[in-house]
Amino acid sequence: MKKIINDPSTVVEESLRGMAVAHADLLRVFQDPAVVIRADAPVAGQVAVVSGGGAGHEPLHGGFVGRGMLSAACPGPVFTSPTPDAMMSAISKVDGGAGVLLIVKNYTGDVLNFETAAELAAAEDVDVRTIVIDDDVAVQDSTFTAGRRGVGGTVLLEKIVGAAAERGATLDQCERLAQRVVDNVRSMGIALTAPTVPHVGEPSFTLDDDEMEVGIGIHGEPGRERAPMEPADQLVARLVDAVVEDLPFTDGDRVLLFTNSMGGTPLIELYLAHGIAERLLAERGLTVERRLVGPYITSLEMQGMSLTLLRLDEELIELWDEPVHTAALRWGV
Amino acid sequence: MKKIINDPSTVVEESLRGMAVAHADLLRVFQDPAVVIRADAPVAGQVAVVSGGGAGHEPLHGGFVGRGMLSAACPGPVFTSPTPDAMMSAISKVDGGAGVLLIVKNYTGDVLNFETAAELAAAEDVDVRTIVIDDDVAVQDSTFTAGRRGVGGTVLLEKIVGAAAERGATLDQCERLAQRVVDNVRSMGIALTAPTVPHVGEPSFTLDDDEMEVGIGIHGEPGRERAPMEPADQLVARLVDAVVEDLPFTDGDRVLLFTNSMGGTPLIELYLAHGIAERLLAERGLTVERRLVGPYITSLEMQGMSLTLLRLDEELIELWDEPVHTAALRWGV
Amino acid sequence: MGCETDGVVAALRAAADVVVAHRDELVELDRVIGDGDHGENLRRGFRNFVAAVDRSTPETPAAVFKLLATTLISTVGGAAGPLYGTGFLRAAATIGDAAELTPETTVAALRGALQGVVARGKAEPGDKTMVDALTPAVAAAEAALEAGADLPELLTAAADAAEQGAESTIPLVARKGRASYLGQRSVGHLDPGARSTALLLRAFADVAVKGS
Amino acid sequence: MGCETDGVVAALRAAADVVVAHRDELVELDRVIGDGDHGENLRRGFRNFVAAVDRSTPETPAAVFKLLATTLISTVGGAAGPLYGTGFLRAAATIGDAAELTPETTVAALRGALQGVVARGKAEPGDKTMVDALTPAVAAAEAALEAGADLPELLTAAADAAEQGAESTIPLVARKGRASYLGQRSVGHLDPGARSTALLLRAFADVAVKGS
Ligand SMILES: Nc1ncnc2c1ncn2[C@@H]1O[C@H](COP(=O)(O)OP(=O)(O)O)[C@@H](O)[C@H]1O
Ligand SMILES: Nc1ncnc2c1ncn2[C@@H]1O[C@H](COP(=O)(O)OP(=O)(O)O)[C@@H](O)[C@H]1O
Ligand SMILES: [Mg+2]
Ligand SMILES: [Mg+2]
Ligand SMILES: [Mg+2]
Ligand SMILES: [Mg+2]
Repeated sequence: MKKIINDPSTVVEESLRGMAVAHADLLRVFQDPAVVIRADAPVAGQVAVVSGGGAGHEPLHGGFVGRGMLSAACPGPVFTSPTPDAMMSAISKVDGGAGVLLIVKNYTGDVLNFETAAELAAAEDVDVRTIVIDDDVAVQDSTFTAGRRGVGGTVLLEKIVGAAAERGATLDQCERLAQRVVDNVRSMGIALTAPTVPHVGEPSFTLDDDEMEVGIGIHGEPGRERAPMEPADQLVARLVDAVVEDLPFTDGDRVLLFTNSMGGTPLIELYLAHGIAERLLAERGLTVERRLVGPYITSLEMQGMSLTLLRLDEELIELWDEPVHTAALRWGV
Repeated sequence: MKKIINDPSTVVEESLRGMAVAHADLLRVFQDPAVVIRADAPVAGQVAVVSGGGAGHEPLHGGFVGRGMLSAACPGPVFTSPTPDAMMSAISKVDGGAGVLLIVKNYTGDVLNFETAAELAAAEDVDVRTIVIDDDVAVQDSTFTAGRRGVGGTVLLEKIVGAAAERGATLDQCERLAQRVVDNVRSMGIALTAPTVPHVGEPSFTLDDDEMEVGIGIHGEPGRERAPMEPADQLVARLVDAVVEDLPFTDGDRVLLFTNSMGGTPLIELYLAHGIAERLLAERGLTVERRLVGPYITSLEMQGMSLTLLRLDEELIELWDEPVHTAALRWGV
Repeated sequence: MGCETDGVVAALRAAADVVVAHRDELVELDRVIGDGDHGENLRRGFRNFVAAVDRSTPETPAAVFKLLATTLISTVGGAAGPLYGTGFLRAAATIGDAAELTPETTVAALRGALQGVVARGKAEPGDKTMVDALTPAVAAAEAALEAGADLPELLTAAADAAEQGAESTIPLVARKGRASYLGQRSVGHLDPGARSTALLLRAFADVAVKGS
Repeated sequence: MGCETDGVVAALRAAADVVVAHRDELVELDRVIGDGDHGENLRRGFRNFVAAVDRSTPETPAAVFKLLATTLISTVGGAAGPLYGTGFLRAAATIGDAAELTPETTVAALRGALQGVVARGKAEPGDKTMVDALTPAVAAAEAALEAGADLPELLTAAADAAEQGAESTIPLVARKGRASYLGQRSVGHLDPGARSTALLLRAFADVAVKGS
């Protein structure tokens, strides 16, 4: 394993230290438990939006902490859900009296730990709501299983709900809005290489030079299937088809297209893939109203990409366009 | 070679197509010759800042085209300088009558092609000036050699000169300012892996799992030396020492620290390295006034990083803080 | 003769040693069908527990399990943290303030642990989780109690059953936890959580046997 | 007997075939001490030239070289584009509107090409560049002319010298171009530009020999 680190056991702590000095204007970082909060938290009278999960998906979530997006993020160890006390500490630091919305990616660990945190917070009379995002179409959904993973849709969810909270929406409104985003967003990803988790020291899986993993998550889990590597046109079509047909998105829908790099895939390839996706969506009669292209929810240095589609309406477009001021996402005043 | 592409010979063209749809609000893309210009170009009475070079360093340069930074960028084939006619076409599209400043990274190919373009433009009575950036301390400088490479400093140069041009500085002022930036910026990089150029199909060099290349450029050239992989503390200290002692930066200097990923190194490692660099600079009595952390000048999917230091003064800080509105760099209104 | 507070602490310290010793094995199992952190997570939790018992001195067996539970919940994270945490919390609850663990209270504690894990994780036998190790362990312990076994015999029966239960997860398709994302590809691999459950029960049994 | 416009076109078409055939070799040489694009760049340029001569019909040998020069300048990029472009441009200038290339005009053209490359690139012999192939080639051509050689003999002498010159770059430390960034590590490798120069001259010579 070759990484720019000192010791696998201190990676997250040291990385957060660097993030703190790099973005002192935007956020404050606490260690043990690790919590990242927006510099001006708590914002009195404003709903606090809190998320978290294992580290290794940077810029998610810490890079989205700031005005118009997340109030706080709790990074766990690499690929490991943080613990309830970290979440509690985040909640108590950003609670502005208007309630707290927890954005939880649907993984057993994240769900169980946030569940406990929510119970603890409720016991302290904080009005807490939890929204679970599960947008990964690669996983068959079923009430008998852990269900679908939360992936790319999380970024869009955090941006849109954060904008609503910034605008003064109530906790009920934020919760309903969040559910609407969850109901209208779908994603799927592929991997060309596997990430190496620092404390594991070897790749999470191995792929030949002519193979790819299809339907991967963001934790180095192998995908649903292994397929021969294919040209970008086919590869992107595979993702577009799976995502579009799942919701389904239909002729005339207005959508936000999010073309995401899993970390190791460079922009030159990502823009190429994005162009193909735009063409394919146009052919299906979908109107791409907004787009996001870049490495926003990653799996360490894994090479690969994911496509996320969100069905838009006027309100969602407005909220997407609202100013956001974070380390990784920034526009508007 | 595993990449999300269709055909090595159409990578740049297809990637630019995706970039065009992704950022139609910011820029316009022309093909054959490939040119990226800001959406509102030409801006009458404003100095046009034009750069370019081989593709494969994204977001450099196209991602920096927009208000407050570049007026135009000419991407050549991957790692190959574009040709004079592409540069001419860029110049004629963005020339607003106040002259054109060409920002050229110091590589023989880039220098010779921009030289020819400048001659052609001058022949058409365009007031053209050329600034060559050569900030890579890994290369010994000498008038008998090709000299030093232009690397990370290019990003800072483009931002600062672009801000001045946006503010209405004259061509003379922009040229002098650019020279001041070049005189005060230094960089050095290391690589943990080699990039694979699409039309080559195999890695530019091979490294064992315990080796790194020290003093690399951004074209997959091997570095000055190969060294055993080392912990982040040593690795970053190696870069800090080389950069600081070259200018030299001295106790009391105010600096901008730019911690750059070569493409494949994820943010979690980059922030970790950035934190170490900040600590080491503080120990040397330097004050880090501004910082930039992320993959801004890359070498395809190469894993590695570079550090760039720019000595600041009030004017440079002011220009750095000026609004910038591009695909890759965005702040202010 | 039962097991008093010191014995429980000794058993959990031994369990901690086992977890540390098997860290890499659990990481490797989880790397294949999960995300490779199970061994790392449990080691972190049990090390914190050992540090905690070194500082405080719990009065009762229940207090020891409660300390373990809260430590796991607050330092392990992932799925295993809340699951094991809830399990040990329920175990503690069943024991109440009894001064020692008898075969009866031990069976009750094991049953409580299983109920806690199921209540939190909603997994059923056959879902390829730690439940597949814990369920047969509880049944075996109950049978041993029927048969009049003493604590070492009872825990040994539970550990044996847990090991078989863990092995039984190999052919299963995971329906819960991270491995469920693999669908059919999860077949043929031992579930890391089932393995860690078997390791813990074996550690308890060994201490009991040595102690007797 | 000299070489008229058709002969020059034939020679450059042959050179284009050689460049295409050696594309991978040149890429590989450049991958090791450069950035792996030299073969790709030259192939792009010469293919564009072939397309250009197919469309237009240059009247004179100079016009053919001028077309090649402008095509290379506008489609090759990198260092080799402007360097070869300038070289062929100067060669054209020395030829003027002569209807055919004689041994004399050929030597003048080669000398002009060398001067053009040096004027643009500022490289000296020993810097490990194409100049190390072109310089001895010019000298050999001049000597052959002295000795009363005809065009095929003259070009063959130039090609032989260029090949030796290219080989001579192997032990050199690069002082110009991308390879110079490697310092000592550039030693032991053939310079791609010197190699392509030798390939081009050999192609010209072969056509002349066949033609005679
Ligand atoms: N719903 C569940 N019920 C019971 N056990 C579960 C459940 N989900 C996961 N597990 C257990 O947790 C183990 C994984 O733990 P760990 O790797 O620490 O957490 P994570 O999956 O969050 O990385 C699995 O091997 C499985 O035995
Ligand atoms: N200053 C120079 N003078 C003469 N030839 C040069 C000079 N710099 C580079 N070259 C030649 O150009 C060749 C590299 O060409 P190419 O790979 O196409 O361009 P680039 O180096 O821009 O990728 C080198 O092998 C060398 O022979
Ligand atoms: Mg985990
Ligand atoms: Mg090149
Ligand atoms: Mg795990
Ligand atoms: Mg080259």
